[in-house]
Order: sequence, then structure tokens, then C-alpha cells
Amino acid sequence: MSAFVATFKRDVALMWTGGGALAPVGYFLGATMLVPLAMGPDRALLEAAGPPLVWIAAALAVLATLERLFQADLEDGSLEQMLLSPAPLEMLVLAKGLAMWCVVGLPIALAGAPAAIALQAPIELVPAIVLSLALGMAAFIGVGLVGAALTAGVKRGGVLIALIVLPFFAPPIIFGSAVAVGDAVAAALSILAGCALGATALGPIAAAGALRLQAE
Amino acid sequence: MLTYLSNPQRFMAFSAWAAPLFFAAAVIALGVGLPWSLVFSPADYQQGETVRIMYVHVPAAWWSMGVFAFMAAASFVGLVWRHALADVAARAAAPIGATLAGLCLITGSLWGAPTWGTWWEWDGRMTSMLVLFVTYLGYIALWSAIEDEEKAARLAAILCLVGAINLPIVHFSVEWWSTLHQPASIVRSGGSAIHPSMLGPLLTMAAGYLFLFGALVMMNMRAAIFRRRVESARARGGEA
Amino acid sequence: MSGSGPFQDKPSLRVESLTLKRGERILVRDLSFVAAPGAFVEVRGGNGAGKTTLLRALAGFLKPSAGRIVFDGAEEPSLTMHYVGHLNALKGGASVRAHLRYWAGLFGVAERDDEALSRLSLAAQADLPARVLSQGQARRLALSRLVIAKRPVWLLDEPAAALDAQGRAVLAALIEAHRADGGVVVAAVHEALGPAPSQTLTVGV
Amino acid sequence: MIEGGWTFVFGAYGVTFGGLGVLAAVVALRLRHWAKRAKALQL
Repeated sequence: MSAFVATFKRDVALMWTGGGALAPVGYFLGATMLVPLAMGPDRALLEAAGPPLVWIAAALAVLATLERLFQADLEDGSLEQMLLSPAPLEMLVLAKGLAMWCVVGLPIALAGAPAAIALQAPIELVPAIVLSLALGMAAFIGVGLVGAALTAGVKRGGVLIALIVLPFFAPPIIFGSAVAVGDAVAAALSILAGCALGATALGPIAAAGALRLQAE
Repeated sequence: MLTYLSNPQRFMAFSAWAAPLFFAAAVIALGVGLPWSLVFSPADYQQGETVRIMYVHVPAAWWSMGVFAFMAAASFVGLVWRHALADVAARAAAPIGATLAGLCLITGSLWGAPTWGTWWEWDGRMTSMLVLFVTYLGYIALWSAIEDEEKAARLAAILCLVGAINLPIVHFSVEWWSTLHQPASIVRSGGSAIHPSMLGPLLTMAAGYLFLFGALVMMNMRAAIFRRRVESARARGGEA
Repeated sequence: MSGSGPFQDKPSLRVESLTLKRGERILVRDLSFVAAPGAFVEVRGGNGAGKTTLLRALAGFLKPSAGRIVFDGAEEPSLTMHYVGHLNALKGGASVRAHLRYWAGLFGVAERDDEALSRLSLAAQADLPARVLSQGQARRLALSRLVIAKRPVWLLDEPAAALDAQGRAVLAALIEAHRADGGVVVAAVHEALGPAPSQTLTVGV
Repeated sequence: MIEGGWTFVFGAYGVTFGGLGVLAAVVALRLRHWAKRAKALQL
């Protein structure tokens, strides 16, 4: 079993025993619920402006899960052991990100279907919205790895992570919300895929660099 | 030049006279630029007197991006060659860049109110500037949250470099986004078609901003080096 | 390096005029020593004297401010060593066996949980989550990494912390067997571990 | 052509020069503070 697979399996198992996607998905749906409460139940208004707001809820739900991603490994010494693995730290970070995408990202993307419907998205757009959320989650998690690694040594760094990571959320949210309102769906989806790819490639490199410093 | 100044002692000797000199140059340039832009330059045939806001707004936009580029370069040097003075420089520049970005947003809003009829327009440039401003805030917040200064410098440098990759991406995304959402209904002078009579005051103001940045970043670096000396002297005193 | 035979390449550890700083404070100044195959180096010194810092530098986590750390006969230092620090690197939610399997994967070796369980007498706890282990059991689980992946250089920071007499005997046996195979042990200790050290370094003062 | 608008112009100039002035003052005061303490320690 390679170090990549071992790390992936372990993180999936740990996240699963820690409640899995229950809390993030619950948070996602709860935040979506607040939107019509804030906008008023007017269907026409929701139809016009509601669906892109699933992206705000999704971004918040991811942010909330990032804080402990590396902090726990730093505090309990697991990070030191990761540094002694034959696999480069970048690969192990990627494995952790992938685990998070599977346990948290995908369920949120799937929960995006009922959320988008509740916000009056046209039903034929829902599959595209779910797909865009799945891609967007990969982009969010890719840059989220960097934010989590940079703040791993900071106690109660949740707000700091959010502040650091939010500027990086801008491009996926822009293209994701274009999908949600049905504008240039194909183009937006392919750019979103590019964002996801870029974040997945660069995020682990920057995060691993930060984690090596954290271990000093 | 840069390698020469990379030694802290030499930097201190240089900045001791260079910082006041830059400051004086900034005062002169802004002192000339202020009446020039406010009184002696022509009003715009479309925008009237409000075009004068350009002379404070556009240099702020230019240098808030320029300062970030400076920080990214310093971060790169600090990260690759582990150069302490480069870390100090990057950190010293951040509050100045953040101030410029903030001023750019406020003056942009004050310009938008009479010309576009709104205090805030989500156009490409203002949105990108807002993202830049938030990036500055994140950078400063990360620096102040980490106690170990050496570690803070390295981590902030990583953030700065990643941010430097992000900003052009944000810019292009926002451009794409605004063409999607609003047909180009907003006409805005300042940009490609600029009258030569406006160029003089604009460049003078921009030079003033640049000199001021040079002076302030050196002063901030001097303060940081003095502070480090004080702290290390105390640490030695504490051990004895 | 499979099986329990001696190490083919027998790396030794060489430290040349090493200086380590923590912030502005110098913790280790101009330290040199050589640990040949089979050596057991005891590192002594008061609390905060720099024992941990020295071990972390040997592990490669910390960059020395001067001097060199050389692993002769090893291409990639981080693959030749084990580091057992103050922190046990345990996850409360994962079982003892899950830890052993994860470490085998992390270090890229074949799983040998049963051997590790019996040598560290953790067989009865194999399926318990780590959060219910006693401190001594948790420490033994951390030490089991030494058995799971055969690596020639062991860096141990207070390895006997929280261990009872039986645990100490297990640790002493592990160290003796490792030395007999030609491995190197560097251990920061408060009191003697049992096996007689081949040399003692004192840091701080 | 937009008539008037001087309020906005003065507002923008006021904010800019006020902001830069405050920034410069803070930087200068901080520098003086640390320079003084550094000199005091070296004597």
C-alpha cells in the first residue's frame, strides 16, 4: 500500500468516524435556508437571484471544515511522521485534500441539488449545478489546503483562514454562479474545471512548503 | 545595488539619508501635483471637474498593485535565498499597499457617484481592487497571528506568492463576469484615451506616490530593524 | 532491507561543529560527534537545554544555523531514520491496528501488525481506539513504528516517558536488538534507559 | 458634461491626503519610538 493510499484511507476513516459529511452538509443546507428568509419568499425574486447563492453556502461550509485539517496533525506529531515518509509531502497533502473532497466536497455538491431546487433553479439546470459544485469544491479545497497549512500553528485560526482564502474563492464563485443562472454554462464549466485543476496542482505544493515550516 | 544593500548595516546607513530624501521628493512632487491637478489642469468636456479625482485615484490603483508586485518579489527573494532583509521589506510594504488600495476604493466610489450615478459599481477594476484589498488584509493578519517572526515571514511569503498568482486570475474572471452581466454601458475616461494635458499632473502625482512609498517602506524597515535590535539585546540581557 | 537481518548498508551518523538556535538563543554550540553502526548515543541535559532541538535537527525538521549533519551510506536521510518525539502521533478515533497499517503504508513497507503487536505487548488492545489507551500503552504504540519499518537510525526523545517497568524492559530489548543488527540509536534521556550507552553527550550548560 | 462636482473632488483629495498623512505620521512615530529605544540600549 503506497503512502498516498494509506493517507487517503486514514483520513477518510478519521473524517467518517468524526461525523463524516453530516455537519458540513447540514451547515450547507442551513445556510441555504437562510437565503429565502433574508430575501423574502417572493418566487419571482428567488428565481432571478436565488440559485447562485448556493455558492455562498457551499463556500461557508468548506471554510468551516478547513481549520483542523492540518492543525491536528501538527499538534499530535503526525506531521513529523509524514515528513519521514518516502512519499513527498506534496503527495500526502494531495491525498488529504482528495479525502476531504470525497467525504465533504462530494456530499455538499449532491446536497446542492435540493438546495438549488429550493432556491427556484430551473430543474433542467440542476445536474449542471451539481457538477459545477463538485468542480468548485475541488478548487475550494485546493486553495483551502494552503490556507489551512499557513494557519496550522495559529490557535483559533478559523477567521484567519477565511480571510486568507476568500480572495482565492472569487474565480470559482464567479464561474459557478454563471452556471447557476444558466449563463454560458459550457464555457463556465470548462473554466471551473481549469480552476479545479490549477488549485489541485498548485495548492498541495504551496501547502507542503508551509507545513515544512510549521514542523520546524 | 540590491546585493550591496542586502547587508542590514549598509541598509541602515543608506536609508538614514535616503528615506528623508525620498520623503522630501514626495513632498515636492505632491506639492507640485496638488495645485496642478486641482487648479491648473483642464476640466473634462464630459466629466467636468470630477475628472480631477483621477489624479489621486489612478496613482493609488497603480501603486497598490505595484506594491504587491514589490512584496511578491521580496517574498520570493526571502523564501529562496532566506534573506532576512527581504522579509522585512515585504512586511514593511504591506500596510502601505493596503492603505493605497483602500484609498483607491474610496476615491473610486467618490468618482463613481457623480459620473456613474452610483457609489459602487461591480465593474472589473473595482472588484479586482476589492479582492486585492482583502488579500492585503489577509497578509497582514497572517503576519500578526504568528508569534515566531522567522516562521511568520516565510509563511507570509508563501501567501504573498500564491496571492500574486491569484490576482491576475481574479482580474480575468471578473472581466469575463462583467461582460456577461452588463453590456458596456459605462463609459469611463482615464485609461487609453487620455488627453496629453492630463498626463503631466497624473505622472507628477504618481511620482509623488512612488517617492512616498519609498520613504515609508524604508522608515518601516528601519523601525523593524531597530525593534529587532532592541529585542535581541533584551534576550541577551535576560540570559546573562 | 526486509526481514530482520542486519542492515546491509549500515549507515553511520556524523555531526560536524553543529550550532543550533531557537530564535535568538543558541542552544547547541559547535557540537561534533560520530555514531558508528551499533552505537547508542545518550543525550543528556536539563529541561529546555536543547535535547529536543538537537534530535529535531538530526531528523531534518530544523535547519542548523551552522555545521553539518551527515548520514554516511544513506542517499536520502529521511528514509533511514525513525523519530519518536514527545508527541505520539496518534489519532484518538483510529484503532491500534489501524495505526500500524497506516504507518506501514506511510513508510512504504509490508504490513507486519502482528509482529509489532506482540513485541510491544499490545495484542490485547489491537482493536481498541487509541483514545482509550493508557499513557504507557500509547507510548508503546508510538514505539511500535520502530518495529513496523526497519530503519537503521533511531532518534528517540525521552522514549521511556510514561512507560512502566515492563515497558522499559521491552524498550531496552528493542534497543539491544537494533544495535546488534548494526543500527544507530540516539536517545535524549532523563535517566538511564538500561542498555549501556556507547557515548554520552551533554547539551546546554 | 457634469456640472459642479467639486464636493466629490474635495472629498477625494481630502481622503487621499488625509489617509496618506495619517499613514506617514504613524510610520514616523513608530520609527522614532524604536529608534529611541535602540539608541538607549546601545549607550
